[in-house]
Amino acid sequence: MSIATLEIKKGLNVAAIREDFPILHQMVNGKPLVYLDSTATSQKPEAVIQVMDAYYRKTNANVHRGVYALAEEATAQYEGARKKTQKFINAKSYREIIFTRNATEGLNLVAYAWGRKNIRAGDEIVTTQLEHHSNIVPWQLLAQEKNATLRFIPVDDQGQLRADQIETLINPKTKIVACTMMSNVAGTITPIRDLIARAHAVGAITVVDGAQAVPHMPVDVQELNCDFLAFSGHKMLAPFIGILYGKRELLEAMEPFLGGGDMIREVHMHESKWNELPYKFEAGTPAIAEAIGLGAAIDYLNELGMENVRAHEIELTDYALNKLRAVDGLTIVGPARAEERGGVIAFAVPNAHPHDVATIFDREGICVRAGHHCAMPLHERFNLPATTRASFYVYNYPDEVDRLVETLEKVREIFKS
Amino acid sequence: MSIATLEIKKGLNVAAIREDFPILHQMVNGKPLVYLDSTATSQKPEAVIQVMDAYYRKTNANVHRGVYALAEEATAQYEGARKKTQKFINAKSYREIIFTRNATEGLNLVAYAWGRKNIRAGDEIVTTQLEHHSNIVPWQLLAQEKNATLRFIPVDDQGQLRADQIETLINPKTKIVACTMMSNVAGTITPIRDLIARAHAVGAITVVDGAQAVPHMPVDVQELNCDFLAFSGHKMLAPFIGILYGKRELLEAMEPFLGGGDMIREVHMHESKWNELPYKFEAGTPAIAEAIGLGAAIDYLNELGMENVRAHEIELTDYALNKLRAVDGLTIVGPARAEERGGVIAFAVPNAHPHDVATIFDREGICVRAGHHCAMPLHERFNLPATTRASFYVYNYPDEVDRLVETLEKVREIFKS
Amino acid sequence: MDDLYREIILDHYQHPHNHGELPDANIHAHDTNPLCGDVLYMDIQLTNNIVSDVRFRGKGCAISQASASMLTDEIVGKSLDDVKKIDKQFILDMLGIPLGPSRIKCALLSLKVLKNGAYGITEWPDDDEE
Amino acid sequence: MDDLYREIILDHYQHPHNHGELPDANIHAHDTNPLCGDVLYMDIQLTNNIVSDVRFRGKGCAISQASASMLTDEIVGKSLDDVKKIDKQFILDMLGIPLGPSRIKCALLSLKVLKNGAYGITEWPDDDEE
Ligand SMILES: Cc1ncc(COP(=O)(O)O)c(C=O)c1O
Ligand SMILES: Cc1ncc(COP(=O)(O)O)c(C=O)c1O
Repeated sequence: MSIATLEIKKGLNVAAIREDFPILHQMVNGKPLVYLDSTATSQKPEAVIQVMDAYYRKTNANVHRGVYALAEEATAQYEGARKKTQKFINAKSYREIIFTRNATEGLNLVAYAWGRKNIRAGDEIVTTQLEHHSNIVPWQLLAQEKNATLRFIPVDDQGQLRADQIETLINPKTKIVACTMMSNVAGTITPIRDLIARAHAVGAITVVDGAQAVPHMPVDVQELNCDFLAFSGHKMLAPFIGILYGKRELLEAMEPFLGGGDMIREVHMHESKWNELPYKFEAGTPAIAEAIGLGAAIDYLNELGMENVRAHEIELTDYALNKLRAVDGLTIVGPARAEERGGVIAFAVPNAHPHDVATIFDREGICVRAGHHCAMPLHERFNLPATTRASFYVYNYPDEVDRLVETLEKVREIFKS
Repeated sequence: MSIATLEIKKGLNVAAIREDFPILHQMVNGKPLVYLDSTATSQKPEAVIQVMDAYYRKTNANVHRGVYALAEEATAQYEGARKKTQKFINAKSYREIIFTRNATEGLNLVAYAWGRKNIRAGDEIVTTQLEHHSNIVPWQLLAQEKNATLRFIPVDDQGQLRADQIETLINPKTKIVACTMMSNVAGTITPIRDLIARAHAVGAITVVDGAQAVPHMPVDVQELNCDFLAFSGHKMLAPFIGILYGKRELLEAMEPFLGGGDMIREVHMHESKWNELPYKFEAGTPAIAEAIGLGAAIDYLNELGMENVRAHEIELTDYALNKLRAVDGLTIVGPARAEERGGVIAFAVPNAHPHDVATIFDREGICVRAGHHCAMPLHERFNLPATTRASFYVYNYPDEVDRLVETLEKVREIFKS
Repeated sequence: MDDLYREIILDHYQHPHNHGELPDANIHAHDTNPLCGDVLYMDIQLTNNIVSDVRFRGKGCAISQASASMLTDEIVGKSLDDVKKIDKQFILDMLGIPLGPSRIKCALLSLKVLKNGAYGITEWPDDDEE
Repeated sequence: MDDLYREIILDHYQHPHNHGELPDANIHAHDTNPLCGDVLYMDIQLTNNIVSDVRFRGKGCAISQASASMLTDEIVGKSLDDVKKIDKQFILDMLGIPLGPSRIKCALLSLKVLKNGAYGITEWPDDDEE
């Protein structure tokens, strides 16, 4: 059943969607696969797999520099994907969409190309205790190099940013505010608009980590008014590619990050001139097939409707939170209400290490992740060395939550928790 | 016919190889496709296309951090590809193989993570007039930032490096020697061993651009004794991924380049500890499917035998050079003998602009590239604003050279050259 | 002969009109095509806001050079306001040949340079929706 | 019950042997498992080159903790040379359960720490071919 034949009114027709994801229909350790790790990486629908396959079979050529038919077609598809991405997040111009390797590279690009030029000793950079390491380490490296100070907005017991700290922490010394829109552990949807407003009021730029938000809810960069937004294709039904949105004025004023082919207009032995945006920031041969796959993934998500994706995840998360709260002794990280969080639930089982928990889940064919999920400071905040994490996407449904909860009972039995 | 069924003795069974490349069997502008642009990017065999397709349909999961079956399998395949790459270039350890976005990123990684730390005002960096922009611009940016001097080894009329200049240019002030093993325009195979020996004699490190050499001839990093070697998967039958080899001692001593997930061991709010090699330099989710595709491409090339690949290209280049030399008035860039060059021939047609030449080729279904091929300084050296370039790989054969030459005659007729 | 290179295009390419320079002209503009490194310079003499003379020079392909030759023919005698109104379609109609996306860029290089000159800017604001 | 978590493993996990510290021991070693952030400390008292006492502590999963508990039992009374001979296969046999690649790392954390201590290094040289 193809997605196009469905009439989706509210929420999603998950049964039909599942038909589009070949990987889901397999047995693992003798049990039907239950994939609850989309926060780490999502699965890909037929439409995405096929568009890449077709690219390699019919179109493959290097972009931008060829005048022959294959190269023209590859370029048209590659640039078409950029326009789709632009529209998906409502950027003003396709020139504001830079393809990177992943969200991490996007954040580092800002830290290098904007940060290295604009940060001086004594300046402050603000991030939060909620962040993924990708939105901490680039700023640590920058702060260290420039003798700047890195500050963290703390998190309350519910996994929400402490609103009362924002005004003090984001102050006239602040030059960069880097914050996630949605935590990949606590699920927290942050008050990103307040942070952006405050940052702009003190003259700081804002770098939003959209790695979890963009795949799971409508995101409009013009409405947000953020300066940069980084996210990853592989978490939104697409292949391994990253996207960095940046406001055009800022990107224009920045020096390049990586040097090489395609990002230049002229190279002479002792000086070079940079290419126009976005190419100035895309050095070397880009991930062409992957960009085209991203375009197909965006088409797919648009067909579902991001409002519906969000509604579906709220529903499923609400169902899961209620079931999990009934499990004795479980610690659940993050906000209480599904509306305040994404479709990700990290939890700790008494006496059982997350690694062991995940292994027992694996025996049941259930994919959950165990560890610090690249968010050690957040785990330190909650005094948890690690957690087990289940996360949902468009292809998950309540029966899978039931299997999660049943298996949790088995874990508790083994570990007498 | 599958490649495995062939008995290849010397040279290649091109007819059989062509069966493995689906893209080649199509008509373009009513003519059978002739793909002569592998220097820009190569085509992919079934084995590579299928392994990626299978990955998305059966295995896709994020690597390194999952204990469930899919993640274990994805990690095994991803790390398996690293080992294949290690063996392919005969690196001592898999820890010396870093997956990057492309060759360009690999070169920039060295310029940032080694260069920014070790280069001081007055130091000299040596590159050559032959280079692709990717091996010029990163050093320009570095030299500019550190007030170092960038020097170029000049090229003689044959497109070979001026051996008499090496000793003066690489001197005790030199800290980095960055040179290609094979030019993507002149085809020149450089005296890279001499350069490396001289560089080490004066205490400089060597950064070899292997983007053209690694796909087309046997390369052994231990025999070369280079410190770094960067190359690109997409030019060697593989998808969009890059590879940076670095000597372990150097990589160990370097600070990280990009910060984020996977490259850390511990992140705390105010300090972090880096992961071991090669992960220290692989921040964020890597290109998993692409690495696996690279592994399949290496298997394919190994099956052909890199010696045979090289022999085939010498033969075809020799055939083409002879035919092209017979075309009146044509300027052919680069060394005269096929043994001294890779399978790439850039030429200029009197009175006809390369862009127009390539368009006329396109009308005949022939893919050639026109422009400066990201090597403006080399074109300036030869006083050519641009050239038309034809390049060969394992799937090309003499009939295609004949079609190239016939079409050249047509070009000359139109432009009265 | 290939219809892309019909006689008139080749003729303008091999014998360009208005080729050369006007060092004392009121307007000097230039731009490059990053795809191939082609460069085009245009000197425009305005007299009472009318293009009284124009010259171009540079390096480029038959399409870009013929387009410049034909375009400079077109603008002599036109007012600056009329010059500003010249658009992409005008150029494509003027050339009258089928062009793929990358060759369209060649065809439009002369228009970019003309606009740069007419508006007194160094880069022609692109249409994000193109 | 899942056979991975057979009684003896759970027993060592829930009631570890040789747990604690020996602040005055001759050897102090530790290492972490970057996959999960687990950390293990081991204090080893050598008397005449024989392990006379050992304690471990840290945070980790059942596999890594049981492995440390069982391994410390094994080494008491062994000479340093014999300790150096302990290998991966010894640990896997000792645990006697099937393990996937990532859980093998958990099982081997205690061995890594022991080797670090025995060889007086901070990181156990890995086998590039593993
Ligand atoms: C010699 C040489 N170096 C570097 C590169 C850059 O490779 P990539 O675009 O894959 O980064 C190329 C590709 O054109 C090349 O030919
Ligand atoms: C919130 C958040 N930020 C950043 C990242 C990094 O994404 P990538 O690994 O694709 O660079 C992740 C992925 O785990 C994430 O969840």
